[in-house]
Amino acid sequence: MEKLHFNYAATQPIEHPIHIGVVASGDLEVIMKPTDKKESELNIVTGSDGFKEVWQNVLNRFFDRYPLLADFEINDFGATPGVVNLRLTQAMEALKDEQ
Amino acid sequence: MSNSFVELHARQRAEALLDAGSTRELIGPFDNMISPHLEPQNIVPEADDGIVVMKGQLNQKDTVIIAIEGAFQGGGIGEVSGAKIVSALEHVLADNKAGHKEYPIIILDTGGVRLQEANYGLLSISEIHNMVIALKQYVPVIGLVPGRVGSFGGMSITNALLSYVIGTDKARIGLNGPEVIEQEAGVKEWDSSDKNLIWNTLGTKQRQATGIIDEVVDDDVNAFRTAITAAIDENKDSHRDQRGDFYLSLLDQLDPSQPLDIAGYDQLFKQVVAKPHHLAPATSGSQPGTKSRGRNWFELLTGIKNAQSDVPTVLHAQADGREYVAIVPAEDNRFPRVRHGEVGLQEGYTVASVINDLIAADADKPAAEKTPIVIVVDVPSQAYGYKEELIGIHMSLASAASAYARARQAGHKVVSFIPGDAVSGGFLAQGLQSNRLVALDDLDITIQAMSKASSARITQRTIAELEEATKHVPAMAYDIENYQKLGSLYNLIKGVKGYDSDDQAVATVKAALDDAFKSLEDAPADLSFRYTNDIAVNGEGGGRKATNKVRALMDQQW
Amino acid sequence: MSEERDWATHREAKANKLSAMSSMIDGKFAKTSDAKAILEGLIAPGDKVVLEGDNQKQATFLSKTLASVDPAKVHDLHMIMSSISRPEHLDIFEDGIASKMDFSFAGPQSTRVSQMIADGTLKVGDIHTYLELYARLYIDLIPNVVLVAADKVDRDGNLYTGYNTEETPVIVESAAFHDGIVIVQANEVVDKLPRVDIPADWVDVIIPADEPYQLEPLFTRDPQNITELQILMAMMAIRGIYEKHNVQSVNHGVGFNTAAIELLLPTYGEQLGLKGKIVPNWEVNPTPTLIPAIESGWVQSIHSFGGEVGMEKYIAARPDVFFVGKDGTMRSNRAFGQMAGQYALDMFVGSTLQIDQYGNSSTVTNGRLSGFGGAPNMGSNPTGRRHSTPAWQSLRPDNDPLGKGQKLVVQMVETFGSNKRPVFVDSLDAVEVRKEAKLQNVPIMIYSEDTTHIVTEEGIAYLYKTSSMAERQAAIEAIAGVTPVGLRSDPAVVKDLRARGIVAFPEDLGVNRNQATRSLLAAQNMEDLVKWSKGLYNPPAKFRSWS
Amino acid sequence: MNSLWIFPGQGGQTAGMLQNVDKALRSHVEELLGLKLLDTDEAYQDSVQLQVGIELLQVAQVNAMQAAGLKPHLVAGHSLGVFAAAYAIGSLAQDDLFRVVKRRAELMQGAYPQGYGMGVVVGLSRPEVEALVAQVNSSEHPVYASNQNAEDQTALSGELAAIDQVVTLAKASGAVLARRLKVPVPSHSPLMAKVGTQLAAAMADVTLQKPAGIYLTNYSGRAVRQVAPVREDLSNNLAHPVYFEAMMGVAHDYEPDSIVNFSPGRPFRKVLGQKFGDLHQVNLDQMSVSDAAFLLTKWERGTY
Repeated sequence: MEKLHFNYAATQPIEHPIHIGVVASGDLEVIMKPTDKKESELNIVTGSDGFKEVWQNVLNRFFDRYPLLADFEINDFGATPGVVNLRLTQAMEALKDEQ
Repeated sequence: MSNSFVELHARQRAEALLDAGSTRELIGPFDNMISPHLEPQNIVPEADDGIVVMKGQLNQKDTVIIAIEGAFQGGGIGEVSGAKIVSALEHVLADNKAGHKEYPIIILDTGGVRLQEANYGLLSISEIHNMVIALKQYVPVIGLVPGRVGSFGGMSITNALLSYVIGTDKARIGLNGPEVIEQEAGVKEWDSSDKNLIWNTLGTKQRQATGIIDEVVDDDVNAFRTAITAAIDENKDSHRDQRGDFYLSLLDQLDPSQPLDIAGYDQLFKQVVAKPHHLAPATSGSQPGTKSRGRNWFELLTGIKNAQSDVPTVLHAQADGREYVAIVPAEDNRFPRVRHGEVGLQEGYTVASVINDLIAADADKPAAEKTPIVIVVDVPSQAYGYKEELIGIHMSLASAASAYARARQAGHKVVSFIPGDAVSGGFLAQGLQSNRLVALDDLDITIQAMSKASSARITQRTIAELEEATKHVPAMAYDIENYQKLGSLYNLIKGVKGYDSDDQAVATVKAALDDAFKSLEDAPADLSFRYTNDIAVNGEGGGRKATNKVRALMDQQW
Repeated sequence: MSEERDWATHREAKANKLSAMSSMIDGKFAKTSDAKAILEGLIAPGDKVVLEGDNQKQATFLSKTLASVDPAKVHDLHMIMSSISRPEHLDIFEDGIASKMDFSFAGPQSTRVSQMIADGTLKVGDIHTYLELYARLYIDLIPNVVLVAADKVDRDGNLYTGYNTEETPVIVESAAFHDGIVIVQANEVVDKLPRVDIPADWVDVIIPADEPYQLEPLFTRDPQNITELQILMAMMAIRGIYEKHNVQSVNHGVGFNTAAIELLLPTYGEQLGLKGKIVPNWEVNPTPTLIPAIESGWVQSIHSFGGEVGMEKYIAARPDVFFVGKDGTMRSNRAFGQMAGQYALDMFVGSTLQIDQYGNSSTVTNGRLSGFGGAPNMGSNPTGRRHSTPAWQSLRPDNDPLGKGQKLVVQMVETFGSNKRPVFVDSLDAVEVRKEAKLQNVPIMIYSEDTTHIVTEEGIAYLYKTSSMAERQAAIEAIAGVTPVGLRSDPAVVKDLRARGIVAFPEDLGVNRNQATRSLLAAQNMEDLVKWSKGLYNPPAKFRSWS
Repeated sequence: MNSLWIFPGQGGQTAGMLQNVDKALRSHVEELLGLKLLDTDEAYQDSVQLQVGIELLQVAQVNAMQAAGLKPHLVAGHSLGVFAAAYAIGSLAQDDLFRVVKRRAELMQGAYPQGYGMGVVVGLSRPEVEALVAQVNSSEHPVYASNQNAEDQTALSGELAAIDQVVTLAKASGAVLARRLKVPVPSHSPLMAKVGTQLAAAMADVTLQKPAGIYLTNYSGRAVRQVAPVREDLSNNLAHPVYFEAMMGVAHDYEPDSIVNFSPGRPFRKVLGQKFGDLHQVNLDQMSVSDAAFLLTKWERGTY
């Protein structure tokens, strides 16, 4: 297990909290909560050690495309980058649908 | 097919069952109520700790759904998840007592105790059992076992206690997983790689045919809604925890030395005629019985030398106005899997018959005059065997747990005295339904949810690694001193060991029991002592702090 | 003119060989126990030998017998096999019985093939596409002996290959009409065949096999194992390709991605109102995951390369859809299937293990020379084709008066494979493998120029719309996730590509990611497929649903 | 039965592991070698005690399996395990095995006094590790990429300081894990060439039989059926990487229907899962030969 922390400059504040996913094998849960901060802050607990760079790459790409401003909590049980991206974008879409 | 219920996760399952727009989740993922025990053991937690509690309406009836997430840690029950279930059920009970009809539905998708929080899990599950039994007096408590995990371990006992259970053919129900039986009893007893055998034995089709589950429906959301509605409307209750006479009669006809296959069992099941079973109190014999700490203390406390009984593994007798019950080893016992003191098919049902007889005898007495019960706990485990699972050993354990809980709820004071081992399902049946636990401070006592060998295999560690990992973690420790740090014990008796028999030791224990019973005067008849005492609330070594946090938040959000 | 040339040397040689073995052959029939002696007598050193190792059906008895012959008598054979599937297919090289191999597919033996080529134990003629291999049986790889498998034979020697006919006809014909020797292993000798698939006249020797030929359920995918990512990709493909291009005829490669598409047609496809509008005609093996689409009326016709274990009864009960003989069993034909794939289909959808930065793809990875199945034929654009369909026409360039349409060739991949290694790479492992194995060509499965679309969990790259290699690379980078290739992607360029419809993300296609759940599948497990088939589908034991 | 038998090398030994070994066999070996086997943690610090002990355990298990009527189609040893593998497939005789193993252990003891050993890198491909090794390796500070135990798991062998340098580089290059191993000898690298030569000489008069099945070689990751490559593997494997990942890849092509993992320990759980999925396996470290035979026989009958 490893804990990771990231910050991203982001421009689109969210208004409601959102939760997606389950901490099942190869899956993860993503929680986004509204924030007053200027940057998105991510706290990640991952079951797979040694993938900090991969996380950074996945998040770079996500925030390039969807600069959501929120507090992120992520609990990951060995998801592939594709699944991580799926859950992040599902959360993004669910927020959009609520609006 | 396309409206699958099984494919859904816990939260979606709750939402799918409840009427659209009626739902409200309690202690949800934004409440930050995660398990404090997982991260220190390098396990990734989940924000809802794998339990979804959701209020809402099902066909316009007020309903509370408690859904276990089978995909998170195998649906294992730990401290937070257990406390969420227990506190929700308590509120449902309170609401119903107050005249507000509210229907609890538990979605079981669980392997039982979460091994990383084993000691908390076992306590929580006994508390769930207590609540289910209490609630059934007011409303049917409906269980769903959709699969994939099914319902195993201590939660299979919950399964047996529920009023009415609905499943799909993607679920299995059993006390011990085949892997554990293979580990404990050898591959010839049960080959855990044999999926055909596993599904044919534990799958819901077989379970329905032999009364372990009530209804099997298609994997479809609407099929579940329809079946639940019918169960509620018709107030269905299969009284699965009170079939002792049937099963004891069945066991009378079984030759445990011969192999039993599914067809053979089905045939036996069909031809059994239930006859009443009552166990006479133990009497003094000429030959000593198989030595054990449980027998030692049963004999010391009742004054019966070489106690013997018609069921060699179950001793009970009254002394000093108290009822003493012990499960003991018997080296030549008819059932080979309980020769070392394990709780097997016969033991659970027999203990239940003893307690049920006592409840009936004292039914008309006021609570203060009902016979107090001392459970002498020395159970190395439940019985591990193929026949045990085929017949449904979890039902037997449920009968015992139910009997003790109903006795306590009826006003009998129940104290468990622990001079020996207190492990797993054996402990759930014989000990954990008491409202006081009193133990000897003896490091030879093993107290846990699973044997070391099985735990090592399931968590893919060596026994040495397991011991190292659990030594300093009360949530997982195997010794009584660490167990005390959880706050679950009323008293840890110093200076007396399991095989002591001197007068001073006996006097010390008797005094401790007297003290425990005295403390029960005017005390609640529930299990709340375990999480309200000082160690539980304030203890540095763990206690039940998270339990209390969950309870407070549930009170607030309910 | 001097002496009259003998124009029938092949025929005479064949007759001599057969008559030398006449004591062991009664009519066309030989005894099982004489099989080794028959092969030693009829196969000469250096012969070109076709051993029937199809995709699914294996002439197991004959291949084991061949591996047992005396290398002093039979050696240096030039083997021609569409599929190297069994250990003994390679043992014959270690023992010197054979030395050279022309083949198409070596999936189940790919590690050993790779090693044996590197060690020089096995010399490769070519790694072919199926059609090239079959075609060359008639040009410059005309076999001396063919070893094939039949289901049943009658007393006259007619063959019933039935459901699993596959490539038996194309192999037998190449030998039968050029004085090669046709040796058949038969599961069963019967008085009356259900039907004749190969006439007795083409057959020389029949040997009853000691056990039925091996048959693998290669095209069965348990819906239980389909993931949400695969469902999302399938949703994108249906919206962004099937619907957009009005695709009428299709071949699906084998895999979970295409299984997901098949299982979404009756649910998601129905929601989109596409039923009756797309994909009525299929060239595909009778894959069980198509059952729900067939049952709900999506499919008009299916022609198949081969059979699939467990589908026999279902197919027999659906003759409107499948190609079924009067006897009630399906007839498959791999050669015709490949031909249809080249010239008749609108679209091929497949998957791969690696795609390079330019869009070339290969299933050959380090240490594993797997060759190819049907993909290179199905997944290439026959430029001579001129029959047009709306889908074919929709790929026609706007700016070229002589321009013509193109077959849709779609690759569906997750950006990372099951081994957690990136699928998108700068350079294919196949390039290295070519050097190690000293191959003429880099073993590419589908060339970039033929690939019209790539679908990943991130989106679709419409490669056919790109106007330069740089743009093609940028389009690939945009959907290549966090692979080395994807990391080069420039957000500004992605924006432009999306605006121009060269790259589409789910939201650009109207695909809702939150709808991508397993509940959307028409069947979640094998049991569901059996229910859909009304009990006619009988899954092999290893696919029994355990939940 | 088409079974793959796998024999691990050092690493999983535990004190007391010889308790259930056939007593007659044990005393025969002790007499043959003039060596008292102690079977304690302290004794297993000694190469000879350790290597002979492990091979005795494996041979005893092979004998018991064969007595139960079971035999392998494929055998794979890892490092020291090659000897029991060659024995199980009928190539190497029992007494020869113990004599050679003792000699091997003695030669290894004298080979490198201090400052040499092994490491491991997880999460990089072999070519990536080899590129890092090339940056560090020199004649004064030798280090080599050695055993390939899984696709993304490469061992290092050489001078400890050089191994540490590669470990540092590997971490910087995105390795999931890179560290030194508790192995006091730079096994499976050219640094052991001399031991290989000496052992080959010691083996010159040992007769080997043609394997009765498929033998998977450490040094080349090949499936072989002849004596010469078996001899090469037994005498020289210390000087070559163990290409275990390739061995399992080739084994897979033979479509085994079961795997038997011999003791001690169970080091290959992960790679076997990757290569063989849920293929039936038995683990003699966790179950008796009688239980294993029960399962293998049941699987062969197909009654499951």
